[in-house]
Amino acid sequence: MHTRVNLAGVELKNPVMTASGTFGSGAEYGEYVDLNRLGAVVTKGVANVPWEGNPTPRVAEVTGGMLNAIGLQNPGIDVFCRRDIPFLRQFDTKIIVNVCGKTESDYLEVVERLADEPVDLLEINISCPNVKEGGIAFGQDPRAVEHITALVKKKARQPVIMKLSPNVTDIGEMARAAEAGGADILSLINTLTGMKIDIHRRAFVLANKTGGMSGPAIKPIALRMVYQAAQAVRIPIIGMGGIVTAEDAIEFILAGASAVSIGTANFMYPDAAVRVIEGIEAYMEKYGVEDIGELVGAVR
Amino acid sequence: MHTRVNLAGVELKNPVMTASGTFGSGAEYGEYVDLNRLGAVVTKGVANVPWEGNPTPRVAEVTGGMLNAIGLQNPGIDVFCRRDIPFLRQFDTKIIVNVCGKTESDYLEVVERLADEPVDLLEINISCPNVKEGGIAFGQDPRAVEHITALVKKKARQPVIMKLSPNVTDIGEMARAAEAGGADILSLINTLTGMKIDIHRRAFVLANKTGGMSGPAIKPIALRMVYQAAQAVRIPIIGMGGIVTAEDAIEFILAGASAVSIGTANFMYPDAAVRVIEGIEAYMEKYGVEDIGELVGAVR
Amino acid sequence: MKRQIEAEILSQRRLAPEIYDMRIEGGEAAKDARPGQFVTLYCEDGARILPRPISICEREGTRFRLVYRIAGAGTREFASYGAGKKLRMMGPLGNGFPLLNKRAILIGGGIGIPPMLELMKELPGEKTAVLGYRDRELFLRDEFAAYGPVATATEDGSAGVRGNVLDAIREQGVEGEVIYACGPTPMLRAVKEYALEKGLLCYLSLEERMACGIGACLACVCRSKETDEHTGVHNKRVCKDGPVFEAREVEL
Amino acid sequence: MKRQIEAEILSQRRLAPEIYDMRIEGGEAAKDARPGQFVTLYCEDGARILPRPISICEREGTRFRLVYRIAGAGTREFASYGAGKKLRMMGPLGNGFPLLNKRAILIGGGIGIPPMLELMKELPGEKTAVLGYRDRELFLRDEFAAYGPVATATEDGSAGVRGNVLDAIREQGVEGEVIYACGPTPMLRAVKEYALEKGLLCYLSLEERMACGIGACLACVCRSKETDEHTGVHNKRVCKDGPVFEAREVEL
Repeated sequence: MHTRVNLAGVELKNPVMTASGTFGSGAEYGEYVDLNRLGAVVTKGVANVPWEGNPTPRVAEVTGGMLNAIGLQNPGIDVFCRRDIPFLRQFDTKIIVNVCGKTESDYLEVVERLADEPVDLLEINISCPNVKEGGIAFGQDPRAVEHITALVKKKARQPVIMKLSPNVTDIGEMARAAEAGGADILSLINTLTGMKIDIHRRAFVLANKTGGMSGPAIKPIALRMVYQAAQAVRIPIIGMGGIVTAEDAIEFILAGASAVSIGTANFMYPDAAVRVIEGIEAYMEKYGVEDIGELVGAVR
Repeated sequence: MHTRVNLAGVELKNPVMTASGTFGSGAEYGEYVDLNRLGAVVTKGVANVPWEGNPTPRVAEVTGGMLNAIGLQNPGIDVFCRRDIPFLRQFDTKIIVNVCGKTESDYLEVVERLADEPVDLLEINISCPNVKEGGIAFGQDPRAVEHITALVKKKARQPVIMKLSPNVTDIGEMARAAEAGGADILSLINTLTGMKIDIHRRAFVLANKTGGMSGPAIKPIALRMVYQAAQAVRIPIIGMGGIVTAEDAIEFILAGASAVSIGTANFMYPDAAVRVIEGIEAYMEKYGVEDIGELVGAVR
Repeated sequence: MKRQIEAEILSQRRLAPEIYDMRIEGGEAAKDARPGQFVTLYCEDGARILPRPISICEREGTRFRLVYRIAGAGTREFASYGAGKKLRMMGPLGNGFPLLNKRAILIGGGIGIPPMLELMKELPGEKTAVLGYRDRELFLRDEFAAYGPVATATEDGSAGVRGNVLDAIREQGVEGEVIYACGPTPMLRAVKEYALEKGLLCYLSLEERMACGIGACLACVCRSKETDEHTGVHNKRVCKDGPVFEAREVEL
Repeated sequence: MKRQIEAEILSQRRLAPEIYDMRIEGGEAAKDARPGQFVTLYCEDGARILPRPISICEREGTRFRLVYRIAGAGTREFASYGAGKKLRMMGPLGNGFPLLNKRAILIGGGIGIPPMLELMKELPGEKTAVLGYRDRELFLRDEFAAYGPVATATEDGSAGVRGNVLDAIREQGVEGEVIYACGPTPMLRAVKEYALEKGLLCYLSLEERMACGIGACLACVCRSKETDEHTGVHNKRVCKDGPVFEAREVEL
């Protein structure tokens, strides 16, 4: 029995990784969970220069989930390369760097800067709903998706994951656009844009007015989109959106995801990713699944 | 202090109605709640002829919500006019008929059939995700939305509510399209398309594979869309999506809804709508709000 | 006007692995309960919004006895509560079994056994219970025996006849004029076939995923032979028109 | 390796309207707790997914005393539990107050009062507590008095000085070399201003909406005067770099 998965030539020991933005660069959660157990760590988005992010409050709880509008605060690629990559290199796990930008050249600058760094995969975040420029603007139009994908692919030395926004009419169309642009892998879903109002103060709860919704509440929507994307393209998919348990993760795998990311669940259980890995192994044992690949897309 | 609202010339005693499909035509819930208390009853969708709907299972629970794929089962407009309208006429509440169809002419046939019936408003369902033809196909393209709206408006004797789908990239664009087509009122959101998989049977939980997600889990998304739609158009909006309590309802009103619908919450508390009405009154009293109109769109 | 009540749990105990026996105060409405009806219980956990339909096993005065299986997180939540806890509840709901003065065979399979107990008590005529279990965890069997003969089948042969309820009927020569049955759909399908073959009147209690529980949402329909008067199509509502149907009315 | 534990509630009682006093077993990790740190408690209700940060009021051995206000459904859930109930918990988290051997003024406002109690116990030097309440519900005040003088302010004037904590300090001539404060942001802002004006060293415990509670998600940042070493921008993480900051470090 084995849980190895191959994503565009990169072999992960298991299909479980952390969703960008929920796990920093691993240093904080590394105190609570053995990073060597993870298939990969996906870092918080990093830009060419430091970003201050949005004013607070940046988070709010909602039924079965949360809203966030961090605004991609990050220390910039220099600090990231100096501090976070060496930190992650200490562990036997793959390194996936989430790349964000406000303009095309922002993205490309980070991608080029990472060319000679020992990172395994790049995840291009064209779907953050919480920044005014860039982010989601690149992710809601199929032509823009194909265009930015092609630009990134021209510069990237590592295989490229395009992270898709769920705030679209037709996720299959977006998936096909990324594939047409040359994406090696897709990841979805990013957060769904949501809002919360404080009726007593008569004001938005988040300083940014809207925020990205994540957590168990969005799982059915994420699962549907992963299924639709898997029907639309041939490249592998990293599924995410509300995964807390191994059962959740297996749903995504059966729907067509080759790997899964654990996001908001880290805030609920700091060892959520390891629990998911162990649960997947138990499921495979129970049902005599030799190779986790047998499960990918098995429900259609 | 008063809670009266005027929707396209129709005055409701309060802004609280029932969401289509969750309340039948009122007969069953009428055993649990005084229909005279409601601002309006919105009926389950009715087509020109009886529809059998989808195979079962038709519903599944998800975190903080549910999926349904009823498939607009309905007895057809003849039975509806003979049985349901006379039933509802017994009560001091407004009657809003939800109209569904597979083709343009299906919709128009129902609209024309209702022309001389004592119903107050028509709600045109162009956003049901659970039927193969019609439904959402009309609701995800702005040109189609404007076109069907204009066709319906030409035939309708009652003011027309266009019910919008949340499964779109830009809800503001859809709202403007309906307004351009002549809609008198908008209602949103219909359900978000979701999925659930049984990992032990390795099969979709719903016979229809996907279903429409509703309930508290979707409230933040619904609220954001109501806000965006309210910013985009001048016509009144009926807000819905996960409203359970008066606090929820007031959030929607503050975001720009002139009225609200109680849907899945009816399954949680059969008297949910009346609880919401009473809670809104208590809120208005507490904060000295004389006219509920003062609250509409007060947060922006 | 009917209403959702805050019902107090009077006692709860485990009857068998995953099978729980709850007594709950049903209020005035409980007095009208008929065998074969059900109640809906609501979770306290805000992540679980839909009511859980649970068949009525017995009713004494205003009190219900509910015997149910842990089938998921919701019923697991119910099983965690002891006396004094209050849960939102609606019911009795549904139509229930008709009480005919005929020689009756009462067939229960698995968690379809509990609702047959109240029926066993209330049926006026001669009656035999046929109970199908998975194994030797023969919950409630002795209680049926107080009201008439009981034939038992177990899947693993650890008690009674090895096999299903029809095997028990045939092997033990159980006879009657009317069948009442509740259990998994494959069992109901076989029972219906048996009844048609023998020319017996037959009432089946169906199960289907529900949302509202009162007939409004049209989630829990079954295929009906004739166009249904309410729905205008070949669908009947399990929660409202059922859960009990004359076998020939419905397609399984 | 640190971990989230299943912490058993040892006792719980209501101290004042909406103010609860919970003792909870913190395990080995609790032994390292410092005044001003906090724990995160997790709801059992699946609709509420985020941890609730709660300041440590006292710590004895491996046991925490948590005094908290019901601020929403999550803390209401906690308040409903009695002894024996287990809740998921992490902590102690955050940095805590530095224990300086200087004449200290400990300022607590409202639900910012509880964390000052452990500090009052542990500070080695001369110390005065200044506690600001809404009204005559003077929870914990008598317990502070065991460790030093206490000045009291109430908004409605029903006890001590009418007004806020600074009114009490001025009116009662409270003096010191260092200020430690926890309370609502307007209070902290005023305290910071007062400290700068008087040239006093000043440590403030900040509050901000959190998600992870351990410094990973960057939800609970505050504006820092200097570029923060970790974040690379003018933001510090309240949960990890704080909640206690030297007043001049942060913009309020």
